[in-house]
Amino acid sequence: MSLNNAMLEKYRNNFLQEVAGNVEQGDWVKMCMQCGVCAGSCPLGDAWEHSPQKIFMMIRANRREQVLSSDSMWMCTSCYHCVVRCPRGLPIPHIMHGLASYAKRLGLAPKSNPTLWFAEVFWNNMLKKGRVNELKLGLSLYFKDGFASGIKQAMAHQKLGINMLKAKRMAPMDMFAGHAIKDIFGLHKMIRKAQEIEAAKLEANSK
Amino acid sequence: MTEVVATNHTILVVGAGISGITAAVEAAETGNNVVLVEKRPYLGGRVSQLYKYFPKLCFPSCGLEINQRRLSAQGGISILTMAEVTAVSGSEGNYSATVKISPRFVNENCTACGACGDVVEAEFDNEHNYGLNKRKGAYLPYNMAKPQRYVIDPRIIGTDDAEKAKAACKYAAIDLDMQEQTIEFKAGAIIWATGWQPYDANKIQPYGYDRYANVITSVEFERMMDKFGPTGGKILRPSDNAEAKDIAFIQCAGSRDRNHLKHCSRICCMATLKQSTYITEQYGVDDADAKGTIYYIDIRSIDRFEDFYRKVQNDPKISFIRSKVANIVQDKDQNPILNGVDTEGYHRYENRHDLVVLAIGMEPSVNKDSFPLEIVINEHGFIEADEANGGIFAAGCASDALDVNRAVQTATAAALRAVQVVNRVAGSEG
Amino acid sequence: MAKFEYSYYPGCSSQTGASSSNLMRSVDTMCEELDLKLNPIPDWNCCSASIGYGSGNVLPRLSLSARNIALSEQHNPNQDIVATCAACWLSTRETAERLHQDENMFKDVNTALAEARLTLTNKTPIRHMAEVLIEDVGYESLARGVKKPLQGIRIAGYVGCQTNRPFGIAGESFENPLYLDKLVESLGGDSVPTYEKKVQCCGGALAFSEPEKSQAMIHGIIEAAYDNGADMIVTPCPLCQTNVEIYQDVINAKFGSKFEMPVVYYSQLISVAYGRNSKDAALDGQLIRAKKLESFAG
Amino acid sequence: MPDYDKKLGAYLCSGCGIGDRLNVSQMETTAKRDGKAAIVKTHEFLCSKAGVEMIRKDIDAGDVNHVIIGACSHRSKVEAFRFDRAAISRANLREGCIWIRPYTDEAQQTTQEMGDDLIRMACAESRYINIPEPSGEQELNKTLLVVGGGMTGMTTALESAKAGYRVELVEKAAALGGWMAQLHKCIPHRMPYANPVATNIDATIAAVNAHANITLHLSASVAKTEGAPGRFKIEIATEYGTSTTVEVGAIVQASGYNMFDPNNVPAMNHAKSADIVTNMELEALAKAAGDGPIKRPSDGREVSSVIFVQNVGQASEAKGHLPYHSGIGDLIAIKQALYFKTQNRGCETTILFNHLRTPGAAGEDFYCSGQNYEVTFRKGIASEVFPGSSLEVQFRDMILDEDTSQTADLVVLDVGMVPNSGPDPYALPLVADKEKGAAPVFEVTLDSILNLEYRQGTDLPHLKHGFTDSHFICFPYETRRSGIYAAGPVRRPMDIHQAMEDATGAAMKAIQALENAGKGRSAHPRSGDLSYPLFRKEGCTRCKRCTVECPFAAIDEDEKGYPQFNESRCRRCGICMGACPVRVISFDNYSVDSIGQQIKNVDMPDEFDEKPRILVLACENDAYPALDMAAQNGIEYSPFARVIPVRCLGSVNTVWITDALNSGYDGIILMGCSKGDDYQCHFVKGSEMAYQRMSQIADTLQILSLDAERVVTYEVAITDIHRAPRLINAMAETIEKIGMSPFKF
Repeated sequence: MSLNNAMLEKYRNNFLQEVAGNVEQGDWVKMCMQCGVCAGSCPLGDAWEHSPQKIFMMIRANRREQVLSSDSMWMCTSCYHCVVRCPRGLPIPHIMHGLASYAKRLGLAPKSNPTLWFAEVFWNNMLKKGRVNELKLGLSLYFKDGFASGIKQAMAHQKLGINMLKAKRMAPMDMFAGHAIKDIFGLHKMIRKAQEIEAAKLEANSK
Repeated sequence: MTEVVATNHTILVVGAGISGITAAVEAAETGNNVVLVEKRPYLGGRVSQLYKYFPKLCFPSCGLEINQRRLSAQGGISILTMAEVTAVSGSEGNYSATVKISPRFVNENCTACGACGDVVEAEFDNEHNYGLNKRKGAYLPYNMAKPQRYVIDPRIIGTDDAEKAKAACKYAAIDLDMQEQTIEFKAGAIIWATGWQPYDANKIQPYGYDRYANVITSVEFERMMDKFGPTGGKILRPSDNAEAKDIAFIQCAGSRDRNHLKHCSRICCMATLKQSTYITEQYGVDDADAKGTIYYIDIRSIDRFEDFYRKVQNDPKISFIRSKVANIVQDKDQNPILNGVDTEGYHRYENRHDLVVLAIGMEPSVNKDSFPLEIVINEHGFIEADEANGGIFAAGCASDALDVNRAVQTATAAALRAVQVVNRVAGSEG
Repeated sequence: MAKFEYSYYPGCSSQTGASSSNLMRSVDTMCEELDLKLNPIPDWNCCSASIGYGSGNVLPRLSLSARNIALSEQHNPNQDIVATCAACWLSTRETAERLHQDENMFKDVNTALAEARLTLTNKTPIRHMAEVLIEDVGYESLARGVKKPLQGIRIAGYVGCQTNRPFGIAGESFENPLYLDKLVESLGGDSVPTYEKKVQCCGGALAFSEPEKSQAMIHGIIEAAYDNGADMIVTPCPLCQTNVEIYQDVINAKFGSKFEMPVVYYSQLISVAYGRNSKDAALDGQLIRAKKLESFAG
Repeated sequence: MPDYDKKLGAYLCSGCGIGDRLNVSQMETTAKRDGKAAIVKTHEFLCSKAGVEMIRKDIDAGDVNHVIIGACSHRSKVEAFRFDRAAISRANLREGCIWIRPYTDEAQQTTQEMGDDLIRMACAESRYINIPEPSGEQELNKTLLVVGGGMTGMTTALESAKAGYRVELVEKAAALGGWMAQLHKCIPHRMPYANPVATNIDATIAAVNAHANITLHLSASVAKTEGAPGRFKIEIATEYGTSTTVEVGAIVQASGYNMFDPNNVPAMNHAKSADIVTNMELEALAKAAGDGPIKRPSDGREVSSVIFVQNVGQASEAKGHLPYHSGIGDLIAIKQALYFKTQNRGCETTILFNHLRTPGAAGEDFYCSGQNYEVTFRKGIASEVFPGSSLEVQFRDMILDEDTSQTADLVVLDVGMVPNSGPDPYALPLVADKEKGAAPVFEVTLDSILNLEYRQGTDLPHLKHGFTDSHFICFPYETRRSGIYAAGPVRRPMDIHQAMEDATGAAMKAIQALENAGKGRSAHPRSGDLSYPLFRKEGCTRCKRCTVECPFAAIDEDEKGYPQFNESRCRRCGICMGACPVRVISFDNYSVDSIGQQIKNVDMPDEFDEKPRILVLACENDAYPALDMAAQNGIEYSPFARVIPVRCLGSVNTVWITDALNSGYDGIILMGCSKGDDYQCHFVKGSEMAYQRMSQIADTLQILSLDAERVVTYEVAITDIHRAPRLINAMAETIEKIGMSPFKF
């Protein structure tokens, strides 16, 4: 049975408890008093569909599908305006991130969300050598919608690229080498272990 | 040299705001001996700085006049102003209090004729008006000040101003050599009625009280309405003294907020509803530009106050937005612009107003860390009723965030608790 | 023996050839001048910044930062970790604090670290370079060392997000921090304390995935700097610096503006004010030349 | 009426500029010649120790027993000029004269005339008042009657007993405890405000039973209440027909409240399902469950989901609903939600609130505690509850902005408190011919609680919505029935904690009332006044105006219909005196003459002098202080005004007006407090009465063929510091327009 179904079964119609039990910092959701200060503080407020405060209300109202499939959480840019203003001290960005990655794990996250996609590219890029390879990161982003549009993108940003190269803030050699950490083996083992532990926890929770 | 006649039948009342005064008169009118200690040079506390009371929209000075008369009519009350209790020792039925009295530099001879005020030049922030204007270095705190005696600001002592004031007084009322003095006396029971202070608005950074001239606090707004206040009873923008007509009220400014006061201050909802009526009072019903917007989380209009809430809801000039304002910025003309979201259906707003009034939170004036005696004070800073407090009883906002009515209630109750103690003492002495 | 010594976490973007290599270069110069010794954490790894959540989830993400702290504890014992990148500082400090609050998480992290033959005691303070300047060096002594006061340069302090929230620098306001202005003044420059966009988000993490939204915010940030008559913007954050500087052409094209607003690091200002040349101050790393600053650097 | 020969001593102060501005020796002569003062002395600083000593010597020597102080306002230097064993009159030469006049040569003469008149008036007053003495009617009775054995009543009893007073406690039911005894637990009122706490009701009941000072009357009610503070006679009748009579000094009414009937809101379908319960009904379920799971009434199944519908029929103008809000329903809902949560964390509890009313430190913490237990708070307005095995609540979610519904095993309705007060004596206007308490306008029990044998009905007057009257800001315990105080939810909706606080306060007031009744001292606001209404029966026409118009129902009628004054019920406002058409009512220190003679003793210039005289009768509580403060701020008004402070505008007898007009005053201004719903009159009805009476003055004016503008009445607040002088000046202008009064001789 899929993790999603397992969770559905376990928590029946109590999404609040599901969030509290499985989402990063999700236990805080219950403490929201719907003042809306987070919604008003978010720099991307008019870009997204549901404000954090509204998402918290939806969670309590058991709008599971609606919440997890929303792209709103993916809009969080981690500016932390909401955190420092929240009268109840909710760690809102972490809850947003938590909801996003939980949705991704359950396979409910919006498929074509650019941030979700970028997050993946970034993570893989970073993990490969233990440090980010900005050049590859940038290029892979250009080519995200296929080769043709990639070239277009690249041309559009050509001037920018050249400027960066001139300013020694971009290194062509990174295409082949790039910075790397020595104990990449250990790093990968560590990450794998961490992922195992987390997966096991989630699995256990779903029982 | 101030002297106080007190025994362990005496009831000491600390703080002479509405709660302290009430506790004092109720105890005294029942035949008890009372010492009333007030930090300010005059009685009345916060209510003396209010323009109107909700929900009757009547004037605090009206009740204060009666209460001050009741105080004078009683032989049994000794009043100490500019005085602070610095130490308390002993136990229920047998306390000994140490009181520090700061020099007023003006003695009982003062007839409040005002001659000294006329000649003094130095000016200082007017505390009674929360510093919105200046007062002289020799001054009568306000019209109804009791005792009706001038005060010499210690900052002019040693200057020509002080000498001028002394010279101007025909009644040898000014004594520039007056010293701070400390007296000690007995008391059987103590009523702690030190009241509250407005939460420091500078700490509410998103609202920019420290940066934007046209963001003021609710207590300052009260002073503006007073014909003898800093603006002569006009609602003016501090930035340009222009009439403020489009006024925003921000609720829970410093209350219900872990970053500030965790507790709900209870009075702010009603206080704001009351203040919203000032707009019509000032500009009349026909002035289309005059309007108020109330930004709130919950309107806590308890019991009969609901009638008043309804009255304001029916006022076409007043609108309500369910929202904790996220932050304030100001435009080039120093108009505050409020950003936030109306949570009823999620509507973003970016509203410009002439003036913003912060419904400022109520912080207990109980010195949690250096209370003169071991006593139960909760995490919010309020004194809790507890056996362990012995013969010390809280009244008014030292016990909870309260409106005037409930403050008077607790003060009257505290008076009886104190009377119980001194009666027990009397009884045991046979 | 240097005046102060720290365990240094430079972060990916500060490496040679990376988008904020100019930050690292100017920081090195600055530290030379201020006699601060930075001992890089050997074999440090990426913190995964504020986008790591998307694929990294909680434990792997925290492990990344935990590894850096553990390495620091092992190789630079008893030294505060100092970061120059807002995101690096934030993730590392957040990790430290989360692991203080959550014992199970702390255990799990150590289990993961064991795979890399590391253990974390988590006793190390995680600090930002700006804190070092304000708390350890101090404005006064900073001012004392100035050889070329930046007279006549009007510099808007753009603090951005993550250097400022949720932890803040030296207990200053989240809404209206003034430390960059004090810094500018200690260097003899003209500050713009009323610069109202100083804490506006630049879209940081979304610069790549949601460029329009991010660029709209950047537009406002630069416009406000012009409105306040600023000659240049100073920032402590590499992501802010890059975002606000490099897209100005794109933004001009989109908004029809004529922006050419230099965006520099505090470390560059200090290097110049302390008499170092453009190269040492990494001014050659600007896409938009900070001419006024160069004129001081000679 | 004490008989002694009056020895008037007039003491003038030349300080504060009085000496510079006024010819004091001339005023001395005035005091001697016109004022008939035996002793006249001037001091350059009368309020100084020396000055006061000078006066006290004469009093102690027996040379003076009536003192006239010609100095500052009645409100200034009160402590300095307080002499026992002497009648005090004051001529307000400072605030009332020199401070409101310009210091110019032109103004000198009129200012002097003002000063001389003030001396004449003060002396006249002094000649016509007496030193008040207690009537000897009073008794000290240190027993209280407490009506109601709920938490409020028991607290009143215990706190009074603790202070050393005896209590007769009357409870309608067979046992003590009231609603409190039906509660499972209480809202916490001590830190931490996290969980419901035990009621400890048994301990309280035990304490009441155990206390030697408390006498219990269970299954009993008050059949009759006669008398007055200090000497109430109470007939207590039991269900079993027995009855006892007790004598008490004061009364506290703690008759509590009833629950609102949810069937007044049909959409809630309370009657249609056993599983739709009121918050009070849930207490019974919780009590029955002990600390085990709460069961559904319908099928005894454990409740696994519950919805609390808040504000049922509250704060609503719809017919049969409560226009006010009980204020504590949300705290109760949180408490009750925790009944479920603490017992079964998985139980789904939803509270549909509108404005979450959880004020104060306790309230907000308790709200957080509820959230912490995962109680779901939804800002939602319920429109209907559908009965069924699974109940459905239809509501509008205000945050998600949608109409939606939710199902639950149990629905709890937040119904409000309805005060259990007696019939309002003033539900219908009182008329002179006798009529008992009429049907109240608000649906409360019609049974009388106190059965007062008072002329003005059987019970405490209401203020609004059936709650007993109270000046509910500065003086919450004011009830318009001296020595009888309301406490607890009968006064206003409140929770247990506040009710206990209120009970203790009411006990204080009751104790104070009986102590002062024992000494013949008046209660607030004229605290300590020893005077009382004196009445000349021969002259009385039995018109009953006094018995009807007394705001405090202090006056009854004997079988012949003559007024019966009850000194200790009286507040000394003088409204009866103002009401009396034949002027047979007076006080030792305040009478038709003591004011009338002041009016007459003003020196009246003849018509061609172009010096009008304006009589200002100003309420001593508000208007007079306003004029004082105007003076303090150098605001001037007409030198032709002669201001006399009155205890209350309601004490103004129309004869003063007609006399004044006859003796040639050109204009008369009456200044009282604001009236109506938000009245500010300290005697509640005084200013309203004055307005009524003055409306009739118009006829008198016609008879005398005088213009109506010559007599005006204003509502003046204590803050009308600029306005009050303007009103006086306006009258001066009016007179200039319409000319001087023809009635000058």
